[in-house]
Amino acid sequence: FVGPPSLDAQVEAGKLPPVAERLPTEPLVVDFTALGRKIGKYGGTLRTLEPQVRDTRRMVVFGYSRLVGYTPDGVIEPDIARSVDVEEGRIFTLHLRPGHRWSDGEPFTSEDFRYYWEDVANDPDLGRNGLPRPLLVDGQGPKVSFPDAYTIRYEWENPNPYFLPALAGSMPFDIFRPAHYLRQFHARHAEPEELKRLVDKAGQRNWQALHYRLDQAYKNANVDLPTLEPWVLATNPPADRFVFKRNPYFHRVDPLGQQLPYIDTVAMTIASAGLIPAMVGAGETDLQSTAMTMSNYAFLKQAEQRSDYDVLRWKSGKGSRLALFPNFNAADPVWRQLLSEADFRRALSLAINRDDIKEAVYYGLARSCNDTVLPGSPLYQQAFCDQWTQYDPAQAEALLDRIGLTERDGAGMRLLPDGRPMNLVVEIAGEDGEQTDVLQLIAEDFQKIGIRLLFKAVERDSLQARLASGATLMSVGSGLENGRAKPVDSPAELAPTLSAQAQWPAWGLHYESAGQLGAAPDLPFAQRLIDLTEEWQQTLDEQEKARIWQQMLQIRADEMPTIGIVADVDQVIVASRHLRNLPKDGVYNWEPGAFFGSYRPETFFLEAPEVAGK
Amino acid sequence: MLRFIGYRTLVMLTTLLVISLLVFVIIQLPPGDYLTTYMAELQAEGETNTAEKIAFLKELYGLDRPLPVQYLSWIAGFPFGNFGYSFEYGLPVADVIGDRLFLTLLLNFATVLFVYLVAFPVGMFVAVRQHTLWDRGLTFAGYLGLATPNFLLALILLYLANALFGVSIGGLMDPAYADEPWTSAKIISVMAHLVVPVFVIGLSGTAAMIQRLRANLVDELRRPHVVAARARGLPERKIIRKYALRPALNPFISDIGDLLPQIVSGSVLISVIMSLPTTGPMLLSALRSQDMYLAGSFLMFLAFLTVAGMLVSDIVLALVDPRIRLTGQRR
Amino acid sequence: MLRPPLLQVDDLSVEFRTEEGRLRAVDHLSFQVDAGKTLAIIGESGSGKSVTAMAIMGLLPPRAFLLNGRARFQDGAGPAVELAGPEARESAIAPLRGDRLAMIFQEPTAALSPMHTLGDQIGDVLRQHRGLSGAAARQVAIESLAEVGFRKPQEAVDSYAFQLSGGLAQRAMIAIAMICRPALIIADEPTTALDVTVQAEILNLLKKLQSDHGTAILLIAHDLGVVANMADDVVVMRYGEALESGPMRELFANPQHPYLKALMGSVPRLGMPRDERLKPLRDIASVDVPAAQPQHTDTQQDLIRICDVSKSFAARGGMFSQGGVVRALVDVSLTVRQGECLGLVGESGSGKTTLSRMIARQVLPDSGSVDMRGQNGFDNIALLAGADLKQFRRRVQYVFQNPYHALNPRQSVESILTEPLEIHGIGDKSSRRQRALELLEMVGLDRRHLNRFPAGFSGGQRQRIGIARALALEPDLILFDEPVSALDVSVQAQILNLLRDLRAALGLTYLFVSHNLAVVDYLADRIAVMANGLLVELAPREALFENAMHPYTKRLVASVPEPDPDRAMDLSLFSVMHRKGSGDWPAPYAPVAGQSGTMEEVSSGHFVRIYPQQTSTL
Amino acid sequence: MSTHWVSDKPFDPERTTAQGTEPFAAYANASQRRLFWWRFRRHKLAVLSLAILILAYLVVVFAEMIAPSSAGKRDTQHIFMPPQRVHLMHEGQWVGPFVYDMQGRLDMDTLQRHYVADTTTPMKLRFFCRGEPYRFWGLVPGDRHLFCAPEGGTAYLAGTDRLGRDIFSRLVHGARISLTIGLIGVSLSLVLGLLLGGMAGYRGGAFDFWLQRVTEVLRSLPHLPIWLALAAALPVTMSPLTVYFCITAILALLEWPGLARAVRSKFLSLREEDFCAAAQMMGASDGRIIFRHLLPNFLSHIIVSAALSIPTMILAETALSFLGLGLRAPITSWGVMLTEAQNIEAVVLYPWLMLPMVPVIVVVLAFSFLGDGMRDAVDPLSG
Ligand SMILES: Nc1ncnc2c1ncn2[C@@H]1O[C@H](COP(=O)(O)OP(=O)(O)OP(=O)(O)O)[C@@H](O)[C@H]1O
Ligand SMILES: Nc1ncnc2c1ncn2[C@@H]1O[C@H](COP(=O)(O)OP(=O)(O)OP(=O)(O)O)[C@@H](O)[C@H]1O
Ligand SMILES: [Mg+2]
Ligand SMILES: [Mg+2]
Repeated sequence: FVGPPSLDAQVEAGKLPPVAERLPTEPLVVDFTALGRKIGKYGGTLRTLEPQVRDTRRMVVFGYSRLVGYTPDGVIEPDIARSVDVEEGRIFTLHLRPGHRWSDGEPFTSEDFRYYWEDVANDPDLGRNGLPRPLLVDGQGPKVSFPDAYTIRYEWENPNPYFLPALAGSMPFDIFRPAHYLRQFHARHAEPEELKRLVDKAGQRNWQALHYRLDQAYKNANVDLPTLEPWVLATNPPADRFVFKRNPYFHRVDPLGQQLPYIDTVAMTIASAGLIPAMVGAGETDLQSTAMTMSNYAFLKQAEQRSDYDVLRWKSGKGSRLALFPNFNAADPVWRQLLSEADFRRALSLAINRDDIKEAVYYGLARSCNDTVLPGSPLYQQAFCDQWTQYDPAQAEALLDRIGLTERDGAGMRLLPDGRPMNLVVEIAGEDGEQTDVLQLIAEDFQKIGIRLLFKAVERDSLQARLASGATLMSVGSGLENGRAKPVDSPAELAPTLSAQAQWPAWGLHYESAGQLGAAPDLPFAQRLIDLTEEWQQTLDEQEKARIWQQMLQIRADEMPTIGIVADVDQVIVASRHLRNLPKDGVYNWEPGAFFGSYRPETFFLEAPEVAGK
Repeated sequence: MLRFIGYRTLVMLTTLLVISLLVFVIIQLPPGDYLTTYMAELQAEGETNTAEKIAFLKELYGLDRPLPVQYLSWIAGFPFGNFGYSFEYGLPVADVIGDRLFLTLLLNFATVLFVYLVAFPVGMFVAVRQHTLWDRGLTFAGYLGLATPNFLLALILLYLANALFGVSIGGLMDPAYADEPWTSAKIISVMAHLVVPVFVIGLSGTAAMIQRLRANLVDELRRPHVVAARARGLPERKIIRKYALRPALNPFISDIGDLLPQIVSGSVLISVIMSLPTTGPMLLSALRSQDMYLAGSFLMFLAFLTVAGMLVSDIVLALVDPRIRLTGQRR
Repeated sequence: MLRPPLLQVDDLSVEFRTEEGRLRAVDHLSFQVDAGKTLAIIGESGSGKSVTAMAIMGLLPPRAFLLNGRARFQDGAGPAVELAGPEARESAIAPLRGDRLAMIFQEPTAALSPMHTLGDQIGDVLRQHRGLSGAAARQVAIESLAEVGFRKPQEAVDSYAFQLSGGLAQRAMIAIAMICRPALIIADEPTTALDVTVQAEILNLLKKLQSDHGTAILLIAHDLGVVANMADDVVVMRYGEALESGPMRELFANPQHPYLKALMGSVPRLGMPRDERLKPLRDIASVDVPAAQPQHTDTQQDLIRICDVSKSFAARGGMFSQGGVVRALVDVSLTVRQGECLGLVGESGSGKTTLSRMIARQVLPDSGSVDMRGQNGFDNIALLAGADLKQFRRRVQYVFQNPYHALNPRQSVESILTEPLEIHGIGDKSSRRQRALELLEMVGLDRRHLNRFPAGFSGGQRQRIGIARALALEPDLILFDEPVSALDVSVQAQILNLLRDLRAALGLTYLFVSHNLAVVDYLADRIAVMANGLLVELAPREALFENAMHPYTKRLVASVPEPDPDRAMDLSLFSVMHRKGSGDWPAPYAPVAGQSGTMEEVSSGHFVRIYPQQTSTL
Repeated sequence: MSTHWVSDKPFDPERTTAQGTEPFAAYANASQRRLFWWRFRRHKLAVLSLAILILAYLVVVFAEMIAPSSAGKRDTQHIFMPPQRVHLMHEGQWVGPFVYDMQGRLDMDTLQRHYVADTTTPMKLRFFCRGEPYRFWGLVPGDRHLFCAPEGGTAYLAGTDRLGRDIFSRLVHGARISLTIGLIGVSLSLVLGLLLGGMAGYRGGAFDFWLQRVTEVLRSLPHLPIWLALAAALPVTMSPLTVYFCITAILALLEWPGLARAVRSKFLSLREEDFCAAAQMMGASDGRIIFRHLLPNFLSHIIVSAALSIPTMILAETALSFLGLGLRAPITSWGVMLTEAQNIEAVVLYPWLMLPMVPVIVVVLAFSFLGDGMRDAVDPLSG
């Protein structure tokens, strides 16, 4: 095996063991031919820009080291785990890589899983909220055993189709913890006085708080927290520029046995979202995907030569670029009634001139479609796209009249059944020019059928809260997460299963909390979607799964719980011309895909690391 | 002297106390608290928010205590340099603000310096050359400064600075220097990056100050004691400098109190827009996420600057102007 | 004469070019000043005196232009320098200013920088002209301050202008002007802002310096008394033109031009016969009243009784210190009788304004009371409220010293005159307007002036508007707080005559405050003298002037400059060395600590404050 | 000098002034209003500013007629079109105001739109023509416009924006908001500042003490959190215009302390003036003294601070929209347009989007100079 030259000095100084000792006995050899990669060069700094300090978490997505992970084609493969044995879809045996080490050099073993299972998840103090959802099947947790230092076994009564996808999730679902590090903050393991000192020093109230704080791998805000990611945070937040240094113990190698990643350092500069396109245009980044939209394309393209980068367009993996989400749990009873009316939703959808929006906002580079799977998915049907989405204001008006919205005010606007003016307020998370533009066009369209649409930007987080409380009537956002879903992928997001879903937060919460919180769906189609999800969960037959998917998509196309507007709007990506191994075409998606994660950024390299980035 | 300062300090402390209460209340005004924000974030990450979890987090953040207790324990820490705890960063506020404060102060002092360095000579120049083309031109330019929308100007200047001089866009230094030790190259980079923000933030203040200095000086030049000084055969430069400018300075000194806080709060939004590593962006995000102690402490810092500025300007005014020092009268 | 004159002014004309048009402020003026002599330029306000002075100094304001003429300055020390005219060069004049050629201004406190100590300002001149600085300059400054009569020059050198009284500030100005022993001092109304005793002191000082250093003085004044005491030669100006000039004594003895004659006739003199009227330049055709008949009203009842009133003010301290207490009135008891004119005199700061404002209920006494006769006996005015107070406001009116400040510049004359009626709900709009017209006529103003604003009037006209306003409510008592001291003699005469006529016609009661004894003499029946907040003497006017008892009164009487060269004052009485404070008063007048003394009646109606215990010890 | 010399000029006792030229007499007899106008007229820039502002407010009044189209009218065929020039001469021939037709093409590689003028045929602008129907001030229907695009062509004199909306029309419509709402805010803060500052300055005592404390607190209280709190607190269903109206009102509530402070200190000195004492001695009430005697003497300061706060109000909008508090579409104002132009694309590719800066600057300058001129005219001393 070969290690990066940048670490040679430390190895020589004896601060680091030689590369062979740093790698697991059986490292993950990345399949360069399958991915179409070239052998790269070591070194250099990759610069990127992010709008918020909390975006350090993106490096955890970017690094995408999971027990198992998706390939760009959406197939789950082992990664940190050497292999995973699945029996009956309910017994999972994870095999670790012997010799695998945390970024601080400590061994990574089943003890780390045990620590999580016993000292965190099931600890009376730390685990008060109960087990995370993917570990629950019908409300039951697994039986966990640790046969040896490199083997862990999870066993459920019934199949758990969510377990592996969760482990492969873009957001890390860590069922292990760096036990050696966290132990010092755990009352059961630590010296009480020493622990008290640490708690006081951090200004925390008690040790649970301290442990909770320091144990947030996804937040990626604790420089001391050991990790298995390719790059390790080296800058203490808060800062405006975060440096991530290569993990000397990273477990992947290229076909030549060179330890990955190629790139030594990732430097993430925090800049305001409004300024990022300008900075990108000025060549202040090597790989950029955030805070850029199609509207920046022309400008970015224009500066391509000067700033020595390429502007790429990756396909989007989302079911819909923008969709309207009526809130079925709106607090206002009249509005709730109205929004529950399928014809009302259909009327709204028919009233939208999608082609106009496509031309006016997206340069025609989009597809008018409802929120459903994309043509790239085996489940795609044109009808899912087209049903109720043809521009037909006359029919929309007819539908509205039919459900009794015939009263109008002086200006010709329709009134609510109780006589109030019908002001449909759509809330936007954060200021977003694209969304406001689209809404403005929709407002014009709605005007024509006698509905006044108003929109207002609210903070993303408070929108979430407003949705949950039913204060929001309608929100706007992007559509299905996994637009390229295959039958084996979970269809749960089609049904009210998550409290984070904007159209039915209370129903989602009800499902999430197994009926404890929230409210049961009162619309039959929603309940039907839940039932179908559960059927999908039970079956191991792929044909059956596909059938269930189709059925659910059909229900959504007909009932319009979300009103999709346009789909297939490409993601603009700017990449330095020195950056190699980044595919020209790709799918830019959060789940599955982890944005660049499944494309293995550790294989990216800088052609001339010394000159690049200067 | 001491009595006066003592009295004023007392008044200042009371004012600050009132402001702290108001700030605390205002931060609480938007519905929800940091927990709402945080829960939403957790929810987005796929966690279920059970009642136990909410209770756990509430306890974690000390949000289970009644508001008055939260308030009192917050301000009780101030005399000891303990400004509470930032939820967002999981650190004591003092640690979070840390070196940002330095750059904030650097930016703001540079702006104040800019304002004074430009406003003074220009103001004097146009006052002496009243009603000339120079006067008209510079006055016009000053008004132009007042009328230009800051944000757009910032963007244009940033772009031009980059396109023409290769100054990297945004920030207060080239990103490469961010965590380097201070070297001359880094200092130069900081200077180059200061130009645009200082100009944008200071522009309207400068314009206003030129106008005022001009008006004051013109007034002062007409006063009998200036005529009398001429009759004594003193050279014109000395008359302007010693006999006219000095009394005309009063408004400037009383401005210190207003200028600094104005610039500081004016720089918040500009800082956000221009991505300056100052306290501005942090303040805004803290306010938005209701990270209340962090936001509150920032705001108290701003308020302190204002109040202290007013105190300092009063004292300086008295030190500089014997009329105030000796009779308590301003004119 | 072999020696050329020190200053020769030939055919000087100065014009102001303003947006409102051109104004010839000085029109073909010629005169000369001889070394060591005093030339006085006299004339009413606006006649161009100051502009002339500034033209000579080469410091004309920006909008003034020298049309023609020239001024040549030649002292023995150097070649002749053109100060004004085509050959004048700033580079040649500048070194002279402050050195050979100095100037003293009318408002001494305004002409000193408020931000710099006296020593600093004197030092600047020394550095500029003598190359002195530091300790040496300071020493010279201290000496010069001592020379002009500062008692503690060491301290004075570090004080600021605003800490000085008007008289001291003027001394400091003189010290700065004299520091380089100039050949010529231009003194632009150096004493107009000062009260009579201080005026006498300053005049004395100027005289003394002139004789010590042989300095020539170009004195600008409108007070003929001052001129009679100071000048060798006189130029009489009016609206830019010289109308008469010549040696002072000759001019005073034998005025030729009708203007000068008129001017002289308009000056009140001490001891004028009761029935002699002043002859203003333009008399006001005011209310047709029977020729002024002296109304002796001693027998009449009291209108106001002032009983033992005292008033202290907290002197304003600085930011860093607390001020002490100023006792503005100390146990003053006085009555004002129905129908009389009571004169109130005293130096600046003696409490006259405070007392008159107290009667107007603008200032409330700390102790004691002011009572006014009402329908049923006397009421303490401090306790009045509601309708009674309003009634009181109607009965007592006030006329201010400064006509420029007493009228709201943004109110038209009509509004000014009808406002009191409006406030008291008298009449309707048209009747009020009618009344305003009557009032205007009464004070001799044109009816057409009703819509004008105060800015459109001269000082004398404004004062008349102020008087008309005071008359609007047909009051019983009018309080005049130095109504004429801001006016030049010709206007003063108009006003004095007017007041006399009105009183006779309307049977008013006056309280007349002034520090000019001649003015008080012209109007008052009785005169009260105040010093340091104390009433020191009270007498019928003849008694007071013929037989002043109190040393303070005597000094006041002696300090009035008479416009008669033959009755020149003994200025040396007013030298610094002879300056008299209350401590220098002889017994039994000298105040005794812890005592307030008593007002003793020396003859019928003539009271004087003495300290009896002291008498007994003597 | 030793001779007694007497001028032969006569003594005219009625003469009251030195020799002067004619205008003097006119000035002496002119009414205050006339003097005001004369003095104002001298300030050339102020007169020009007045003219500009009158024009601007004419635009405000007749926005619908002056703008060739409504603010929201989109032309998807002409997105991001640069301003069209108005020509007068075609191939050396006088044609009258006309434009050339512009044809757009979207470069699918760069996603940039290129427009080329077809200079073969001049297309004459139409004046006082029938065009897009509107409701004048939302009431009276009409369809007459000052000018319209030529038949079958376009007339985007200031270009179009990303949705193909005519920037010129938007500017015209935006003026209506930008030039009115700020005014309301300014008046509100003026009234508050005058009232409270006046009371404090005139009355003094406890009221003054507490008012000073309140102003001190208000001045030191950072405004940012207040805006954010507001942004969250204002109900979403409120129409954007009402929201903005509330905002200006609150802006005014925060602005008044500055004026109040000035008013207070001025009143403190004014109340010592003799004419104020005179009014008191006449028995005038406090209200009368404040409104009849003190305020008019403070006019120049009021004018200037009003003139200076109007631009602040116009510009405040850009900052407020940043906080999510500005006006929102479909309302159009200059602030909204500037906010929309606040991106690098506008700066580099579509600079005409920044055109709203021009009216903002012009109006701000006009108000400033007008204020200057009025101050000089009101206060003869300061001139
Ligand atoms: N700066 C100026 N601008 C315009 N006119 C002026 C100016 N200064 C003086 N004048 C005018 O010039 C004339 C002469 O003024 P000047 O000050 O010389 O009078 P004066 O004799 O000194 O009067 P006073 O006794 O009131 O001081 C007056 O009519 C006055 O209005
Ligand atoms: N409002 C006040 N505050 C403080 N001190 C005052 C006030 N009014 C008067 N004084 C002081 O009281 C004393 C008497 O003042 P007053 O004005 O009555 O004198 P005056 O005889 O009218 O003097 P002048 O001739 O200068 O007008 C002075 O020392 C003055 O400084
Ligand atoms: Mg004069
Ligand atoms: Mg007085």
